[in-house]
Amino acid sequence: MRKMSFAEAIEDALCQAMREDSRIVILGEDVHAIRRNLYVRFGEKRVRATPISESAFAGAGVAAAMAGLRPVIDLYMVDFLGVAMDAVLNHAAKVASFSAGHWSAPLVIRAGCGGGYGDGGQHEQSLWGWLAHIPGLTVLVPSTPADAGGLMLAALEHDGPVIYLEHKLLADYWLEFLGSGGRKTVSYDIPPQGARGAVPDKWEAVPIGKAAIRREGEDLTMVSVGASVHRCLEAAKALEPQGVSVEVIDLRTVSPLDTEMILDSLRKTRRLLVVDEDYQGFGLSGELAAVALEAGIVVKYGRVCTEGTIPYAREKEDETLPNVGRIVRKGEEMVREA
Amino acid sequence: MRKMSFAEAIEDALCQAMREDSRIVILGEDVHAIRRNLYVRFGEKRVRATPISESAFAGAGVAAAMAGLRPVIDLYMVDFLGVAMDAVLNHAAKVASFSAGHWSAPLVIRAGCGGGYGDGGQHEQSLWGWLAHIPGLTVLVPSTPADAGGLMLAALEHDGPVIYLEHKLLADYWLEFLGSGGRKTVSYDIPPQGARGAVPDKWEAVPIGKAAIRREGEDLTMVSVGASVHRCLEAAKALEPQGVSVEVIDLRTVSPLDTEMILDSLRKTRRLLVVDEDYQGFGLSGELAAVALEAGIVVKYGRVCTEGTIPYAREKEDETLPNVGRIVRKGEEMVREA
Amino acid sequence: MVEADLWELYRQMLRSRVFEESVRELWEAGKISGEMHLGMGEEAVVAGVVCQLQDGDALALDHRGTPAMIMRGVDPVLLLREFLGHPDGLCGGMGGHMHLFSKEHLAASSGIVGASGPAGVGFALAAEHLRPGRVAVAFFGEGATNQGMMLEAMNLAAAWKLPVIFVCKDNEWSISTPSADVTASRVEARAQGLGLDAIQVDGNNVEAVWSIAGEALHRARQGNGPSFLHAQCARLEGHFLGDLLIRAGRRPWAELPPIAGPLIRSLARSEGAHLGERLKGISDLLSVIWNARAKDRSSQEDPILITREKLKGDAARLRDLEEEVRREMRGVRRNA
Amino acid sequence: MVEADLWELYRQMLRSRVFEESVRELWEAGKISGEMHLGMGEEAVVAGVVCQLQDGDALALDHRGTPAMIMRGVDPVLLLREFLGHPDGLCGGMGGHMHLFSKEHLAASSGIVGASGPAGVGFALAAEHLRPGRVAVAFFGEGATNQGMMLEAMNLAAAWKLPVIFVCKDNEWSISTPSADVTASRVEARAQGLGLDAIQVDGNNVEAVWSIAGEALHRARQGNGPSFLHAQCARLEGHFLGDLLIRAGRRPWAELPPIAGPLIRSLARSEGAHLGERLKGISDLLSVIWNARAKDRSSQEDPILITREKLKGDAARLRDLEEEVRREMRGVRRNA
Ligand SMILES: Cc1ncc(C[n+]2csc(CCOP(=O)(O)OP(=O)(O)O)c2C)c(N)n1
Ligand SMILES: Cc1ncc(C[n+]2csc(CCOP(=O)(O)OP(=O)(O)O)c2C)c(N)n1
Ligand SMILES: [Mg+2]
Ligand SMILES: [Mg+2]
Repeated sequence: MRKMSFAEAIEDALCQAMREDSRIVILGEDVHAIRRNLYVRFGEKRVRATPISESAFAGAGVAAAMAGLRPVIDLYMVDFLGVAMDAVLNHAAKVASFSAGHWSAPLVIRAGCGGGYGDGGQHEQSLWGWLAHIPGLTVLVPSTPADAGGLMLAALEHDGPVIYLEHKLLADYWLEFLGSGGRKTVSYDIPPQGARGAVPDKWEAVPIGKAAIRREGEDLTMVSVGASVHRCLEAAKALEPQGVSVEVIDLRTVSPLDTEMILDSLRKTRRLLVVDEDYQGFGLSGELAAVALEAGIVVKYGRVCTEGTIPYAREKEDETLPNVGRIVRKGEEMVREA
Repeated sequence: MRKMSFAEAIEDALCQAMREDSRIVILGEDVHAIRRNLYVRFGEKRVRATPISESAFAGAGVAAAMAGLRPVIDLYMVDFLGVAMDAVLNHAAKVASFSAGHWSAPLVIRAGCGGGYGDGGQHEQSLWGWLAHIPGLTVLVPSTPADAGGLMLAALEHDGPVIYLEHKLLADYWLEFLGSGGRKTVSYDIPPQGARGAVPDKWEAVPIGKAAIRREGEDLTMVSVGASVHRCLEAAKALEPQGVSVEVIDLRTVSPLDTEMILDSLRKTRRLLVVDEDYQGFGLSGELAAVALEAGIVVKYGRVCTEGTIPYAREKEDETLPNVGRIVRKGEEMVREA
Repeated sequence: MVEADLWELYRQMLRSRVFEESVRELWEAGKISGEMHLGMGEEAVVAGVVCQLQDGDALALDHRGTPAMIMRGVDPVLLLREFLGHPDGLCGGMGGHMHLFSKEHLAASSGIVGASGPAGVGFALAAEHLRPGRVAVAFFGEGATNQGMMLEAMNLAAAWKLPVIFVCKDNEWSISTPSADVTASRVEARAQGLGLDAIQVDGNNVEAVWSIAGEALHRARQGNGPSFLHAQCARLEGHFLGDLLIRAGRRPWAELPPIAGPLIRSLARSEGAHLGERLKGISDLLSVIWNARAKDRSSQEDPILITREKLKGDAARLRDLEEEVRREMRGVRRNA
Repeated sequence: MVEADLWELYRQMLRSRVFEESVRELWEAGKISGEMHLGMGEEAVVAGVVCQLQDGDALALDHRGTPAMIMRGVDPVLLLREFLGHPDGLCGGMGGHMHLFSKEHLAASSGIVGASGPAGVGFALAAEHLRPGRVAVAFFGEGATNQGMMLEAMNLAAAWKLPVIFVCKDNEWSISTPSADVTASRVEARAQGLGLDAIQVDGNNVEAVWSIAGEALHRARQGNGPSFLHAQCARLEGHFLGDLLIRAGRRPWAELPPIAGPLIRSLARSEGAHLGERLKGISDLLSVIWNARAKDRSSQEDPILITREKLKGDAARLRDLEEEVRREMRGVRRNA
């Protein structure tokens, strides 16, 4: 067991995979700088800086994957997928269906996501639930260094398109790049368990579609993903003195959902609190409600999500993103009313 | 009261509005041909044919709206929004928030949606639930001529971005354009109540955010939108002889949802069957589950949606889109198990 | 460079044409659903490029992908079954004519205008890494040169010096819009403006296409980067089968009356543009119909007829070849 | 055409510069969150265009929108409050420096590269309909000319002959990438290739910008269509404040060591590219740092210093003007 930062874990797993599989190439803006260690190690053909032409290089990634490469499309922020959405919606996600399974597009789209550092609403979205709506996509969102590396490996091995989102509060280089810029005068509410932790000596794939129970409990199931998992754990601790026993499930994979683990937990606690940094409506929080109802499990339900465009001003932003206070209040409310 | 086709109703309402408000302009590919009557009547400056540059003219529509016009962006199919998604996700939807409400982008994005005529998975998507995930957008999907005209008027009067989707099985000119092409040798399962019907003599806006009860019932609430509303009504009839009394709610507005009407119905029937031609996961069907659970209403829940990429072959397609058979079977199942 | 074998090129062009004639019949009989974009009129452009591809070369196609698929060697029976929606079609009936995929031939199409640009770049990138000396070809229309991802793709290919040939089949139309009306510059100028070598070629002259494409392919195979071919050609069957514009031109007495009523009302009603502008609107519409009619099934601009003319000297061989092709395609029709 | 008033232009440029110096200080003090892209180095380009705008003209801005907002007459207090995240900032603290909106000035910015292209076209379209004689200006960097929507927007503006001026502020960089490395053609060539009149101008010469922009604005106001200005300028403060590239150049002894460890391991470990390629990788990185350093706070390429030089003849007036600007901005700082 080694200890690593979230960012190091991704790079280390990617590096291991690139050593073993020469088909893996990284394409994206500024990758010679942002992925400089891989750039030096594997050369400019395998780590290739692009123009600011997301629709061209994401679209090219789809075809390159079909033709035998394993491209990692490095996209800065997931917000910028707006300009390249056609490649995802109408191409990557549909190749396997259109070809009746004869052909596939095994590419990884890797992007930063999430807020908490005051960069405004076009740079801090999460969008994992939005992307999960599109059939044919796998959507991964790690919350620990071990999962960050293991899921990156799984993404690279998967025979289809994968969206891999790394939360900027967990990946220190993003926060440094977009938030601190060398300043010692700013600080962030970084979940320490997410930003640094134990990782295996040799990376193995963390299975896609498998959630993880981060804390066991009896009264209330919190289901979350990404940085918010750590907010849930904090909230769970805060609820403990009040005698509320909280189970925290980290989805890790948003699509496909690990419905089995979720339902097992709900059968026990009969209370579902979804904590989702993505937008509230028509997304992950709704889907989890449907999963419970479809299984015929009667639950009390609540959600703490991002309800609107993310504000720039730090305090407003903190109130908009799911925070520990909001989670605790909602949890109390759900237990009280029971 | 006049009688009109769904397509005539939209054109008629648009024409009425364009006469009254010279700020309304239509931009889109081939609009001189597709909107030829408006083109002749209002001239080439107000009905303006574009190059195949969706991201430019949708983005231009946002700014033009901010600067005082009321643009209708005519987009062929909603599928093609993939190439222009940035204008929707990061601009249209966010102007009002970013400017703290000082500024808005009152544009209408109008597009064909839906399947049932064998055009394949890049031309038949619905995507209303997907778009509704984005805070700041209003999403309208009429199912009758009266609503088609009335909601178009509402869209044009609304002080913010509106996505207006017209189902191709209801709008005869789309079906003729993309499906029949003058052939007498093909036929479609067109809901007659949706394709033609009574409309007011002078158009008035149908309020945004108000659903409509299309049929009253006691045992089961079907919630749907677009062409599927008519499938629900047929299914409801088929269930009648079995003694199942079905209420059918036509959402008309996908976002914001008319939660009040939905909840009132659910309190009565205690059964919610969502019939949604958009993709099943992480969308409208999930959101409706959350709406019920959040209100603390215990319901039996089921959904009949589009689960994957829409196949080209007609029979496969019919099985994939919500059809009367699937709705009836699901309805029976939900009542039986009760 | 290999000389063009005009007989073989004509054979391939004719195979595509006869196949698409079947498709047209089956579509009209209601056996094929949805839109149907034929490549009739583009056969010389497609043959001149595709017939010199090698194993491991890749094809990125647009909504008119049938001719390229046929000429590349995809089994026409599988194609026709696909169009008919059979479970044992090329794509199991999942794709249809706008979404044709043959992994074996590294050939993929898309119904999204402009998508073949990035796809061509991606295929070329894979060739560079995995199959040096192999190339990718992207086919698209002149209308697609207004699509951002296509423009981006041209720059990307040029910046990375990738082995990809952009082939613009310029039929002057984007559905019902004369592309020149919405395009502010010539096609070559924009390709050059994005860093590509751009060459114009008569798309009805299959030997000319062959020779220009041959040079471009050679350059690409040698690692000397991408090229852009601009080939003029005609749209012989309208935008798609059943195109109202074309129907109106072909049978005005039957097709125009239902359209005319609302148009005349639009002309006459109070409130709206000035009469002059409205009359211009009507005249715009008529000229669109008129101009589309000009190339509709034009024999002067039919690459099959033009190529056939050159082979007429050997009438017996020509007859045999044509009979063989027709026999093949009758077989295809029977087996589909 | 109105003559350039160099004193007034300098005043506006200096207002922007002094304002952004405050911003830099406040950002460094941790009072401003997130990224901060300053326009230092672009002031002459911005002033030469913006200072001749009229009521009803519109502005589409990119992530470096501050100078244009200041020079257009937006209250600097509101701007600074916005950056500080105050509820009574220009956008109530909702936008921040990348999302500045002033309806009154028809000025809007975006953090999405290339978005100012379509926005400029839309503003121009509204002007054509609602405010004849009024124009729109779109500002963006040379990196944005690789973004599809920007390229589409150029064609659209030209095809529709809209009153919009595209102003490309070419600082040669897209964050850490020398734009020339990923751009296959010159900026003018692509604008011309899309049908625009493209003119090159020295972006440090505010009078030259003024005069060229004046002509372009005049043409647009007369209904003679769009233009494209390509203005060279320097990025004086890196891509954004705290840019690692710039920090590494400024204080290599402090910034390089933490980077060097992993890089050296990447060089040394078995498995990977050949050593030659790896060494080239290192040298690429060093040259990026080196080249970025060249213009960092360069006094040769500072438009403020260059313009000031021309006014030195009247030292008293210059001192008064500078004192006035500094006084204004001290007031702004106090009131924000
Ligand atoms: C992104 C997108 N926008 C619009 C369409 C609708 N559409 C299909 S074909 C076509 C015209 C294409 O013109 P061109 O590229 O010249 O090809 P041609 O049909 O003339 O062969 C359009 C606009 C589409 N399929 N995709
Ligand atoms: C669509 C999109 N892609 C990527 C980015 C990240 N990004 C922000 S600024 C920038 C560089 C822009 O370069 P240029 O247009 O030359 O402007 P400059 O920063 O040099 O002034 C990039 C890539 C973005 N904001 N939007
Ligand atoms: Mg064309
Ligand atoms: Mg730049």
